[in-house]
Amino acid sequence: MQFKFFFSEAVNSLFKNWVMSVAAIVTVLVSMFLLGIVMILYFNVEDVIKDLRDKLEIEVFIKNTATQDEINQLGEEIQAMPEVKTVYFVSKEEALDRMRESLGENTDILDAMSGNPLPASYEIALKDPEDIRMVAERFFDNPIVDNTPGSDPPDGVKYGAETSERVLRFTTMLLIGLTSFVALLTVASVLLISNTIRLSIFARRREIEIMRLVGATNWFIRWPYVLEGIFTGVMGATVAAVLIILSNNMFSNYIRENIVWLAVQDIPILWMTVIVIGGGAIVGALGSGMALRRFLKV
Amino acid sequence: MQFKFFFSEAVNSLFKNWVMSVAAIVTVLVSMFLLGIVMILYFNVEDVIKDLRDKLEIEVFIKNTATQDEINQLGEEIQAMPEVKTVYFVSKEEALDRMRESLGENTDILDAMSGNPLPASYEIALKDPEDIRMVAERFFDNPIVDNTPGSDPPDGVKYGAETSERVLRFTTMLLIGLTSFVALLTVASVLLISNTIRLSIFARRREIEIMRLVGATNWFIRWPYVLEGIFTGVMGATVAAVLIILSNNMFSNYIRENIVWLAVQDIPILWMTVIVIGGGAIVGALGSGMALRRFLKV
Amino acid sequence: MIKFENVTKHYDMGNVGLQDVNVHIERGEFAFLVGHSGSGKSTFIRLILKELEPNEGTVTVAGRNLQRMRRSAVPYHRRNIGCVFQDFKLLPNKTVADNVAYSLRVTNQPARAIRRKVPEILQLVGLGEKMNNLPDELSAGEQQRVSVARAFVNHPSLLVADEPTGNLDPDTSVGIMQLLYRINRTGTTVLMATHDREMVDKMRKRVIALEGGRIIRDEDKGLYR
Amino acid sequence: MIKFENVTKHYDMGNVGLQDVNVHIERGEFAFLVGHSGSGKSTFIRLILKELEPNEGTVTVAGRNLQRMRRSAVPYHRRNIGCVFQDFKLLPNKTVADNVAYSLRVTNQPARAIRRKVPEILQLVGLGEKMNNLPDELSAGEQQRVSVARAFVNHPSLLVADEPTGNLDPDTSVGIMQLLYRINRTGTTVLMATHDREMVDKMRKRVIALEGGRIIRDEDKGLYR
Ligand SMILES: Nc1ncnc2c1ncn2[C@@H]1O[C@H](COP(=O)(O)OP(=O)(O)OP(=O)(O)O)[C@@H](O)[C@H]1O
Ligand SMILES: Nc1ncnc2c1ncn2[C@@H]1O[C@H](COP(=O)(O)OP(=O)(O)OP(=O)(O)O)[C@@H](O)[C@H]1O
Ligand SMILES: [Mg+2]
Ligand SMILES: [Mg+2]
Repeated sequence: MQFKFFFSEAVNSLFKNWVMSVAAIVTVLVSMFLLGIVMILYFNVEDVIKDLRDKLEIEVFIKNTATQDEINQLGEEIQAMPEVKTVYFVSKEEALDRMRESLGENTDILDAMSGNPLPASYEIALKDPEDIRMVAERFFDNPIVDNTPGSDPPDGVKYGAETSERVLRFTTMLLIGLTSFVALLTVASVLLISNTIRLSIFARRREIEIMRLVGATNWFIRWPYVLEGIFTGVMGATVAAVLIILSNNMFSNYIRENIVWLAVQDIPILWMTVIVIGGGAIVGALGSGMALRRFLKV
Repeated sequence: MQFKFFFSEAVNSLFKNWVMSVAAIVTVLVSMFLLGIVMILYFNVEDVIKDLRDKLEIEVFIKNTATQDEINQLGEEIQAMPEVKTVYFVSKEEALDRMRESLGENTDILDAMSGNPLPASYEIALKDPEDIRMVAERFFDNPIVDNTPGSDPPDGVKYGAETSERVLRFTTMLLIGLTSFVALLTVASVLLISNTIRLSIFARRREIEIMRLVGATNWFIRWPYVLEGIFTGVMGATVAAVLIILSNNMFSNYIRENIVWLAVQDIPILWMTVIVIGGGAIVGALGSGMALRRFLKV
Repeated sequence: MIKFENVTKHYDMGNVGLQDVNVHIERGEFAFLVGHSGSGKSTFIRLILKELEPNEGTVTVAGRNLQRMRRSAVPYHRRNIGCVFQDFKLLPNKTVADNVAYSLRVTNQPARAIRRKVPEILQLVGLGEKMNNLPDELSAGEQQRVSVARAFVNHPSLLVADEPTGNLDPDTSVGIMQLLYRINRTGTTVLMATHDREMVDKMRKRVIALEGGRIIRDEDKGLYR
Repeated sequence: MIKFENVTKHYDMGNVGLQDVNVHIERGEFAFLVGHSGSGKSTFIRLILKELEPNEGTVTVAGRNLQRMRRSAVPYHRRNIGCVFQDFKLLPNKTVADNVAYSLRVTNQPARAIRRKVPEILQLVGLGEKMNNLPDELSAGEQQRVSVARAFVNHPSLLVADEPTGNLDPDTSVGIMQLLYRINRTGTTVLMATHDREMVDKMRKRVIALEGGRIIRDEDKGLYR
């Protein structure tokens, strides 16, 4: 192993074939940058989606006829369910307060009401929102739960049947879609980068042929090219990482200033950088290695 | 002009340098495919956003003390405003019906109400949702409009102040974001494609030098390469277009089956195809042309 | 036909190509360019083709000052010169026939004429059988003969040949020399850089000898020495 | 040292490279390979290097049957052969010195030895001044001499040279021939394909003549004819 020689060969080659080096670096840069941007998007959307899903909850309305014991017992049963994350009891009074609040100044309606017709309820948040239908169904036949018979799903157990299905499906699809896009982009990046590296090695096939003819072993030929591929990958990826970080900062600042309510996920920047640069190095090395196979006839 | 010769030169070159041709075609294919997918996304999101924005409307609640004449006059005034697209009058009865409907089976509240406390209102849709605040403000001082003084924005004129601002900002940002991404991807595609073509011409610089030395004019040299670039672009783009159409169909079928309520925009497929293929041809031609400049020293 | 006036060509790295060269080759002449390896013969020829620019002095070919020639006129200038390159300079992706045809195509000759002339000239250099081979599939001497054929096919008024027989055996060399001689007899000016002592001594034509980029000898009916 | 047994090499397109060749070159011999352009000399040499595989027959070099040699052993085989290529085969992105050094580097020689040997051998072929030029910046003859230097530098036990003086003037050629002769005297087997009649006739060594891929003559102390 003549590491110093291979190293200087790789560096020289980068400079001597600068047209091809620049082309390859630009390709790495562009594809990695795209990938990074989409990954940031992915992180953010994933976060928003999690938020959204966490907000899906079951409301169990309790008949006015239920006794305090029955209510407490139901609460304990709910608490004991393994799928349940949190339970919150809304008394009749709290329900009325909430309604008043939501009506704002238009309290004419409430003033016109006699007494408090609103039922008490349990608000249940689940560990996994996908279980929402299953858990909700457990209350359909409960005697103290205010189920309006015949309607399906029973109105007494509110779990936003339609809405939650929509939200679940939509977010699932969004996640699948985004994940596929990230996967697609990853494949595309690898394809584009190894493509460019292949071209740049193809352009030097005579050189490789000569090296073979003067008695260089395959690994002796390969090392400098693989190192060159790694350098190319690292250089492109480093610039890409810098650009990604800059755009992420710009982007999240913009959102923080303009859309205060939208949570901006703090991306694990260090990890991203490591992954992007490491990925660049690996793709560069593999790209060179694969491209060489053809000319080394291994 | 020896078109036949140039044509056969270009075709031969495509086959003889098939490694480089495949590389270039793959690059066109991949970048154009990505671009197409993102453009489809763009179309769909743009559509959803339009829908969402169109749903933003102003509700003008009318005091119970207003006379029918005053109400009619207000209606005409609204109709006359240039920003207004449609106006819809909601009578007190319709308001009650709507409330009853939205409450579902929980009509206890309504039963508890005496008479009809709900006000009549005008629902106004605007041509450009961005004008919503401006238009809404015109009603703040109107004597027959039920403005609760002191509250800001007045409750009588409902235009979802906070919500509409949010929706407007969010959608605007989404549009800007997506548009920038499409622009970014377009630039990236052009960069990647011309990069690959530049490399493949760089690999043949000796060939070009020889042509110059035996007395070929610059255009005589250039034509076959430019044609080759066009063919490369068209081939890559055609495959990309086919893949885009296929994925679009799959994608929209999936959505139609799974998420019935989400409108799937029918993409103007023909136009997309024309644009993608035309774009491929242009980028191919320009890529070759630019790459040659260096070696033709023009 | 060819006039060098005080021509100096220095390469980067301080390599001397030509140094203060003055020479005049008349229309219809046959001249040999001789000299040691690295003495500047190829540099001389590349200046005629305007492949290089001199640092000083002017090169005039067929009455036209190359240093004042517009860039767009260069291809037309080169079409009037048939050139055999020392490293052949064949287009690697074209068959032998297409390589030769290319220099007819650039002058927009009709396809009929091309189909007639190309096999004719290839026969002449003994490559009738290899018309459809690629340059890579030829021996070095065969490639050299393709380069020779390409230089002839256009019937240029000036023929410059850089070592056109370096990779040829004596018999084949004589054949090529006879061809050059015949072409010269039809009025074409011929300038040939060569190391072939036998040939030069036999032909007794004008000999221009270079050494270190300078002309050290210029004799009519000279010998290689 | 070199043994061809019933070797036939046909290229695609029906071109005949070699046809039923039987020849044996002993260790320490000096042999010329002559023949017309396209007669199969380079094919012969490329078979020795295992750059090509014969269609039939076997090539044995230094006692090893090349057709049975494992792929991974080929580089080691080639290191024992110094080869001057007809088209030089220099690495275009390396300076003259680095080109020569490369064939030392592949054998893992220490940097000190490389720094000593390379200038020495380049001086020997008259390129002491051009060490740091790229091949593109050299005249054809100079490139050829770099190829010669690279073949020598390793002190191989077999030296094959494909027309090593094709681009050299007679004086320089003589210098190179003397070098080859000296090397042969130290025990190295030398096989040289050439068109240089003068040289062959002066040296009076073994001459193997090819024609159309067949050996038509094989004489000790022969002439070019
Ligand atoms: N591109 C270049 N850059 C730098 N130096 C060069 C270049 N081309 C040639 N030279 C140098 O210029 C000198 C003359 O070269 P030229 O090719 O004209 O020689 P030549 O007479 O043709 O030699 P040969 O007989 O070997 O072909 C040589 O010393 C060579 O090293
Ligand atoms: N790669 C190839 N494909 C097809 N035919 C080839 C190939 N290489 C050589 N040939 C043919 O094989 C024959 C012998 O070629 P070779 O190169 O051995 O000749 P040579 O004796 O070296 O000639 P020269 O003196 O011109 O170098 C020639 O007719 C040539 O056309
Ligand atoms: Mg020369
Ligand atoms: Mg040969």
